[in-house]
Amino acid sequence: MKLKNPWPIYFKKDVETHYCPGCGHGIVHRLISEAVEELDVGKRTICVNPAGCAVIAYNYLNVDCIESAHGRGTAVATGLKRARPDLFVISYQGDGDLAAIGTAETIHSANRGECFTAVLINNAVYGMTGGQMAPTTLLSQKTTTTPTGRTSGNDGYPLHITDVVATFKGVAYAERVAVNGPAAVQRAKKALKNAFQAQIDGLGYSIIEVLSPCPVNWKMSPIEAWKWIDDVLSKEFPLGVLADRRPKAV
Amino acid sequence: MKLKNPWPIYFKKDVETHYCPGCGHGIVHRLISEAVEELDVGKRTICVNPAGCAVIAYNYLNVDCIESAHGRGTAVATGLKRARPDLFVISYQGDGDLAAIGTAETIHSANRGECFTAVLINNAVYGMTGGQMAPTTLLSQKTTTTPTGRTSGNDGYPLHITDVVATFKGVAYAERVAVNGPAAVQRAKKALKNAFQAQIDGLGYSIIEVLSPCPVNWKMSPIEAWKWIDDVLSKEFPLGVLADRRPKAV
Amino acid sequence: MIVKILFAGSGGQGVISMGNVFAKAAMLDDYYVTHISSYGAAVRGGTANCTVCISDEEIASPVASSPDYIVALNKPSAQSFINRLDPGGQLLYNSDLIDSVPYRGDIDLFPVPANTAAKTLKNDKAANMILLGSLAKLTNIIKTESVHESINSLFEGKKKAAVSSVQAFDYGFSGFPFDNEKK
Amino acid sequence: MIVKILFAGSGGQGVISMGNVFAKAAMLDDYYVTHISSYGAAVRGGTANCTVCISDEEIASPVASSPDYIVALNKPSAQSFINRLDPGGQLLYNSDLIDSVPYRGDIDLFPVPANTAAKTLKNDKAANMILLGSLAKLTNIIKTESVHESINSLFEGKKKAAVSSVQAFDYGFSGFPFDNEKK
Amino acid sequence: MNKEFMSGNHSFGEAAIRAGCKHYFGYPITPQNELGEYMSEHLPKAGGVFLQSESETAAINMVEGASAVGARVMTSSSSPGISLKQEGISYLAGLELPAVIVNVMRGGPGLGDISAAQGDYFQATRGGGHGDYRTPVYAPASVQEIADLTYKAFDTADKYRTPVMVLSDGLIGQMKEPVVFPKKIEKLPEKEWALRGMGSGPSRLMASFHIDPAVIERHNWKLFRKYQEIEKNETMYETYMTDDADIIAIAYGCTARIAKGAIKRVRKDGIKAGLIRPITLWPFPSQIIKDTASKIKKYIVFEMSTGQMLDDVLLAVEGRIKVQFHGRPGGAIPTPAEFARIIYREYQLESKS
Amino acid sequence: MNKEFMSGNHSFGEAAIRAGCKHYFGYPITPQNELGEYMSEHLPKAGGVFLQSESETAAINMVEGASAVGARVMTSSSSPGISLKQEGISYLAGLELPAVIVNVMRGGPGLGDISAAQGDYFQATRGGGHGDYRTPVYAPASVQEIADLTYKAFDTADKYRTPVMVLSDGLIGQMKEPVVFPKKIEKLPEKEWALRGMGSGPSRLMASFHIDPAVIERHNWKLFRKYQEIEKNETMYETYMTDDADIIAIAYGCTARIAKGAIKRVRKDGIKAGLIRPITLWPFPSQIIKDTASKIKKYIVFEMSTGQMLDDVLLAVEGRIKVQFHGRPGGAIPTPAEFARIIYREYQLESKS
Amino acid sequence: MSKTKNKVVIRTEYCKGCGLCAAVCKKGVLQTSENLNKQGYYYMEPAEGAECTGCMSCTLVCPDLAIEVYSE
Amino acid sequence: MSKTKNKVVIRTEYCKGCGLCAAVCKKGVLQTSENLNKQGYYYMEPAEGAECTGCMSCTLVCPDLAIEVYSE
Ligand SMILES: Cc1ncc(C[n+]2csc(CCOP(=O)(O)OP(=O)(O)O)c2C)c(N)n1
Ligand SMILES: Cc1ncc(C[n+]2csc(CCOP(=O)(O)OP(=O)(O)O)c2C)c(N)n1
Ligand code: SF4
Ligand code: SF4
Ligand code: SF4
Ligand code: SF4
Ligand code: SF4
Ligand code: SF4
Ligand SMILES: [Mg+2]
Ligand SMILES: [Mg+2]
Repeated sequence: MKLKNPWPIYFKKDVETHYCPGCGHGIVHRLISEAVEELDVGKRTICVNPAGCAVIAYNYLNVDCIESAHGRGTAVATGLKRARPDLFVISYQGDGDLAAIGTAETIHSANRGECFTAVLINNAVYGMTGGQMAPTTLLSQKTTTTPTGRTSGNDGYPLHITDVVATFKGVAYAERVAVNGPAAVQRAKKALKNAFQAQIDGLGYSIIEVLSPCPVNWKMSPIEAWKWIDDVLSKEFPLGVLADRRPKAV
Repeated sequence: MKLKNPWPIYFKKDVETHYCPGCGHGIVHRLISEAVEELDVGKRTICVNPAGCAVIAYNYLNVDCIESAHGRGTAVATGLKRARPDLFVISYQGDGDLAAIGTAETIHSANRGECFTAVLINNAVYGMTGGQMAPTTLLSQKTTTTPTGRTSGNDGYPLHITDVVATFKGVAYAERVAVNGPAAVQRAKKALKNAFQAQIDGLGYSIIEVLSPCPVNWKMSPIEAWKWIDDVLSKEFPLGVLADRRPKAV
Repeated sequence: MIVKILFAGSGGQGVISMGNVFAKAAMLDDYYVTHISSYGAAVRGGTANCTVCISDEEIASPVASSPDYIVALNKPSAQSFINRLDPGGQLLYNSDLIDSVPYRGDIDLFPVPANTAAKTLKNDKAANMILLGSLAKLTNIIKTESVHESINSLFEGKKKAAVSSVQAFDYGFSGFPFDNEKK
Repeated sequence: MIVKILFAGSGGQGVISMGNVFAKAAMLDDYYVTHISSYGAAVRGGTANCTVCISDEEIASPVASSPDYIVALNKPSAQSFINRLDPGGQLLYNSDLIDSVPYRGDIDLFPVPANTAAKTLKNDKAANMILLGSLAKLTNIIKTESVHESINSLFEGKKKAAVSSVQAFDYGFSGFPFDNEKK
Repeated sequence: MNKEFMSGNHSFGEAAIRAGCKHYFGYPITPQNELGEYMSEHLPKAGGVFLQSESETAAINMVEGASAVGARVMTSSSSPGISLKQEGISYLAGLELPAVIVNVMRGGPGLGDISAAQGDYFQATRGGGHGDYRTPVYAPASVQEIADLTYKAFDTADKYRTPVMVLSDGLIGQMKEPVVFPKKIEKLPEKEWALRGMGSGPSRLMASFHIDPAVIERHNWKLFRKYQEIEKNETMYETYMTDDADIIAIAYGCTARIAKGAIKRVRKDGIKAGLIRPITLWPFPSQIIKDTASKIKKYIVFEMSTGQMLDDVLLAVEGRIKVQFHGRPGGAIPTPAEFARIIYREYQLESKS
Repeated sequence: MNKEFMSGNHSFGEAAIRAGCKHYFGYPITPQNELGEYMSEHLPKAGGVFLQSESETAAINMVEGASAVGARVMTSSSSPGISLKQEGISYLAGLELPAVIVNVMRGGPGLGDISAAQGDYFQATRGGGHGDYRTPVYAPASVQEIADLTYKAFDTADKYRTPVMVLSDGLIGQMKEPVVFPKKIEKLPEKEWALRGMGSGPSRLMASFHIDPAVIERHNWKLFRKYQEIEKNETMYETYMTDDADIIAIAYGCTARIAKGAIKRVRKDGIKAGLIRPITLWPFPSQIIKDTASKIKKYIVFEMSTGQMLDDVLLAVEGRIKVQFHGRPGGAIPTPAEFARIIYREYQLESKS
Repeated sequence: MSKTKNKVVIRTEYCKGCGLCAAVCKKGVLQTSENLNKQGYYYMEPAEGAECTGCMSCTLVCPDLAIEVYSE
Repeated sequence: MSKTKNKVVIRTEYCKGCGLCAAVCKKGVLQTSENLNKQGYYYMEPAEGAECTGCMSCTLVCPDLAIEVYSE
């Protein structure tokens, strides 16, 4: 019999991930490794790893990796790409990382149209540090720092960072996807490939925001987490293409 | 004979400003002092002074003032207002201050709807430090760090920070004005008063962006600088109300 | 006197609570006591452990590289921690989830059929308190009343949970040592 | 030997260029030389000044709290800097813009009608170079050819400007000391 | 007197609230997350404000704002986050604004690890930001001391109008111990110097900037004199069995408790070892070191670093006697047995020589 | 050999370009703006990249990226901006990434002033960020030395895979002097360790993080040994008239040139004064101080601060002889006459005693 | 379709028992085992008798690359 | 209107000679003086004979609060 899903060559073999059961990070890692393989850029890929649950993504992704200080992934990616424009650069970041402490770097690298791809894992919490409020935490959502639920009065509103950068001319491609089901995963992969292709074509900044389950901090089962993405999270953060400045095919 | 323009009580007397001839900062200072007087909040005003040409605004504004680290005016203002919600707080900032190094603080204080007013002096350069590129510098504009003119490829596009924050629910009022002529100045004052009133009414964050001449760094006469605002700068940054979430009068 | 106990299991098994209850009871008995649990990336993937040190003088370090007692709630933890046990140390484990433990000749093994016991008590979540009762009996340093008080303060406001936890604790205490055929 | 010269005027008067040209000429004459100009908030509001130190040995500090020479291009600078001049120092000033200077008995005054001279040369912008010529004559330490070379390198590529600047410099040099009725 | 069983991180929070702290601005980072979490639950109940800032940088500048209007205010972080606060701390020092900054140190440099470490000693004690300033630094060695020193830190901050740091580490932050809290302060005296809007008076100003360096120089010397005053009044340390000691260990924070355990062990073998435990790291208790130097054979400095406090010890010792260093940097946690071994070894070396 | 007349700030730029630096990331701040401006004009012409970053924080992290792929890269700032870079510098040290960081110091703390100062010595020499690390620090005293040491800084950075700081100040940065530049490097050797995409090899990794503290501890000791190596090989200093000196001034950067001027003055009156000028601040030239200590009566430490390098001098002197300090903090610029007065005074005190 | 023979294999040591694969499998092929793996999870296993169609849904959603699907 | 008597006064030491007031004055009331003030600027002065209408345009745009307008 033939193996229908051969091991992605840019995913390390025989490592157990440290992620919690049902966590979205693992799925996105796999999609990235598949996409760089299919687009044949894996050998010249550098992935910037964030401070966040994905801090040791390098243990799983079988491409060159570099660690970034919390929030500075896009700055590191900028440095990489400016020094070696021939490389393929991914900045993998959490929502806290990219949209809180890294806000300035995100906004300005997008506005400059730096030619790399940001992958934003929006799990509506700070996973790594134990489930604190993230910029993307929903109103009323309970986290360890919003014990009675996020309120707009004290904590502000869920921040739509991808929508913000999507308005910038430097952004070639921006899409929001989810990974809570087979179809969603397929769409997510398509989106990643669109963004990666935009980078390969030198069109500028691209960003894929992924609504990603964090069952542990949401205090749900993995299945409930999927459902919550459909029923609640994606209502605040609707899926879809937010910017597409790729030249139209003729 | 009677003096038709009595000295604004919240402007210090008998001090020569350090600003260059024709600089917009002086006009905006005066408008602020007039507005706090007219709205009767001067005695409980704290103005956060930026690092920028207005670093010593406290030498001119006759209200309590505090210095902020470069770009952190809105963070300082947040601290002030959270500790003393009864005070009237203004964060006076340049475009470099508010939209480059202070981007994260700007975005998040606006998104939280912190109840103070940001006054953004957009002079399309870093005045204080000698005319380097600002986030608002126009494409092709020559500055001391874009000696051949800003290019989107290397430096990105003029950043419309006020438009960005205007999309946030926490923002009660946002308007872009100019101070290049008597009518513009009157409109600017009106805008400041709208924003201030929104703060007084506890409605949230308000921001007034002022297109402000910097003749020295634009290498123009003050009159030419006025004209450049009309002909060029305001084409990139159109004047007008960008957000108005004040409850409608009935 | 200093006694060092490591509690280990998987995330949802109430490992940290066991440590907390026991440590607080030691405090009520006026011992010096420390409690420290694993945190951060180490707890991704669902393992959890904590260390409690109880002493009649100041405790130098809350960390125990070689504890005197290990309480293991599932097999992976028994396997990964058993080698850290001090020679002459005692391993207390949930024999319903741990069919066998790696061989070490220099330690004592105390199987507790905690899940079975919990079923008997009609309280699925009580396995940890049953084990704690057994531990209290085995260590014999903390008054049972103190543990009761500690359990009650942990479940402050949740009376029913408190009562059934105390019951489970007592069951584990009085039943110890359990007869265990698997041993 | 060390000579310290302060050049002061308003923003557009070419004060910093004067200092640069003179300092670079000193370099060509193989002197040790430093040049430092005011910067930052101090230059808002349109004043400008710079200090040049020329010496035959290493220069300890480019700052001159009490310069030996002051070249003042407008009245406010003459007024604000005259008191810093070393006793026995020399004040060279644009007498077309400075009708009088505050009294100090211990210094020498050298008025130069630089604007009038510039008009004579039909070169409105030449006042600073005229003053520089006079300074070169007065100080008598730098070769005129070195100043010429320095001017040429300042205006590299702008031949016309270079030629007229050299001309202005020579005019100021040879005309010095100027007869000045206002004195 | 109510004994509670609490973690160091929670105790920071509870002690701060009891000291009258009503405002906390901070950003999560392991191993001190529980402090912010505690504040998020308890500060609003105490009529205060908990705000999770967008970054450590924002937090320290929010602290500036709240302190400027007279509030008792706290921020906390761990090593990388404290690095990000350095500019802001320098501003607080320059503006003479009181605030309490907690650093629950972890292994570095870089992202390092989340275990306990003591690699930020230099940064904490030498005014880690730019310019000439110092911040008093308290180094608790137990959960009880976290409570006591946090409480005290607020007083010191207000008394001298200065930011104060409490320098702890992941071990003490994460550890639970019995703790008795000081009484809650109900009303604090008003701060005359605070901004409050000019009201009926003249307008006030808080700025560290000045165009004229002479003004800044005067300000620096003023700060310097203040720091001398703090050195005179606020130095704290503990000694343990130093009276008859031949060899003295010097250690702070969790390293000191481990060293104390080691000393108990070696004392059982008749080895005359003692301990000096600096409780304030700045001001550093140099005098007690100078005083004991003549009576003993050797100091051993224990740190969870490659040697930072060591400099302060050497500065105090001035070459009079030998100083041995034993360090475990980067998050490695030493054991009493390990320290005891070192003491044995050094003791034997001394006996031989 | 082409002598040019250039400012210190421009010389930083030109020297860097000649040293093969192709990438500059930085944010404006007085008194070092001219450095970035120079780069914006000249780097693109040299086939490089000038990028004005959105902040100092962003800049230092861009440096990380460019350095990681093997580029020679520079960033620069002044005191407050350098504070903001501390986290990033700690990462560079942890990741062992070479980079040259220029600090043109100004008066602090806080916003301070834009005059020259030396208040960032501690921050520069003690690894101002979190964790155990050091960065070599070069302290130029002239525009010529800015050129030479910047050039050298790139070599040192690459040789030891470490960030290197050039610590200057507003006076030397703004000052113009004649300067002769080193030859332009046309081709640099490849960096084996750099990331470049895995290509046909295995994937590579650059990270300072590890879950296991034992790994970080090993890494810390590895760094420590590297720093010992640097201390052994890279210490630089200048002595001036120390051979027959009774009294020696110790000063660096612009303070050293002022001190040299003062020594020339007092020598005319027969006062046997000399100068030790540390050129590397870390590693600090302790040995020459130890060597001279026995031959002279006193050291005088001159700094434009309230006393920071002073600690390193005291650590070297170990109490053997007296050390007098004279400081001018916060941007005040001392004069040779002032320093000469101090030398006279101290000399007389010594003669009397 | 039903003629194609497919087989699903769980890499049990890598499985975290999240159950997502089972949730998406329309054929009910996957079920939770009674045993823990070394990581401490009740891993998945193919239910006896249930027929895998090789639709690959499970592999798409498995966060831990713990599923291999074979076909002839 | 023309009956109202208005007067414009320049606080000359504060004026920076930017010329904006003159640019907005429809009546050509303001002109540059031949003298420098202490700050070093050619300050503004009311031209002789020109009649100020008291429209206040100049005061609105003066960045240095250097203009006073009086009316009866
Ligand atoms: C400067 C700094 N501040 C804070 C942290 C602690 N920290 C690590 S990851 C993280 C947030 C993680 O949240 P997110 O970015 O949403 O990623 P997730 O873990 O949810 O995937 C924080 C606050 C740090 N490492 N460095
Ligand atoms: C941390 C830090 N970085 C840089 C500076 C230097 N600096 C002071 S003001 C300024 C920019 C001024 O530009 P802008 O904010 O636009 O104000 P403007 O002067 O144009 O009014 C800069 C870069 C500083 N003081 N602190
Ligand atoms: S905490 Fe959340 S995001 Fe982090 S590994 Fe667990 S499930 Fe995934
Ligand atoms: S530089 Fe520009 S903004 Fe600054 S004072 Fe001068 S004109 Fe105004
Ligand atoms: S491939 Fe399809 S049918 Fe087979 S186990 Fe997976 S989901 Fe079920
Ligand atoms: S989806 Fe993967 S990890 Fe989850 S239960 Fe199925 S096989 Fe196991
Ligand atoms: S008030 Fe009107 S008319 Fe009078 S000077 Fe001013 S602008 Fe001219
Ligand atoms: S607008 Fe004001 S500063 Fe400008 S010229 Fe007129 S009076 Fe003078
Ligand atoms: Mg997240
Ligand atoms: Mg600006």
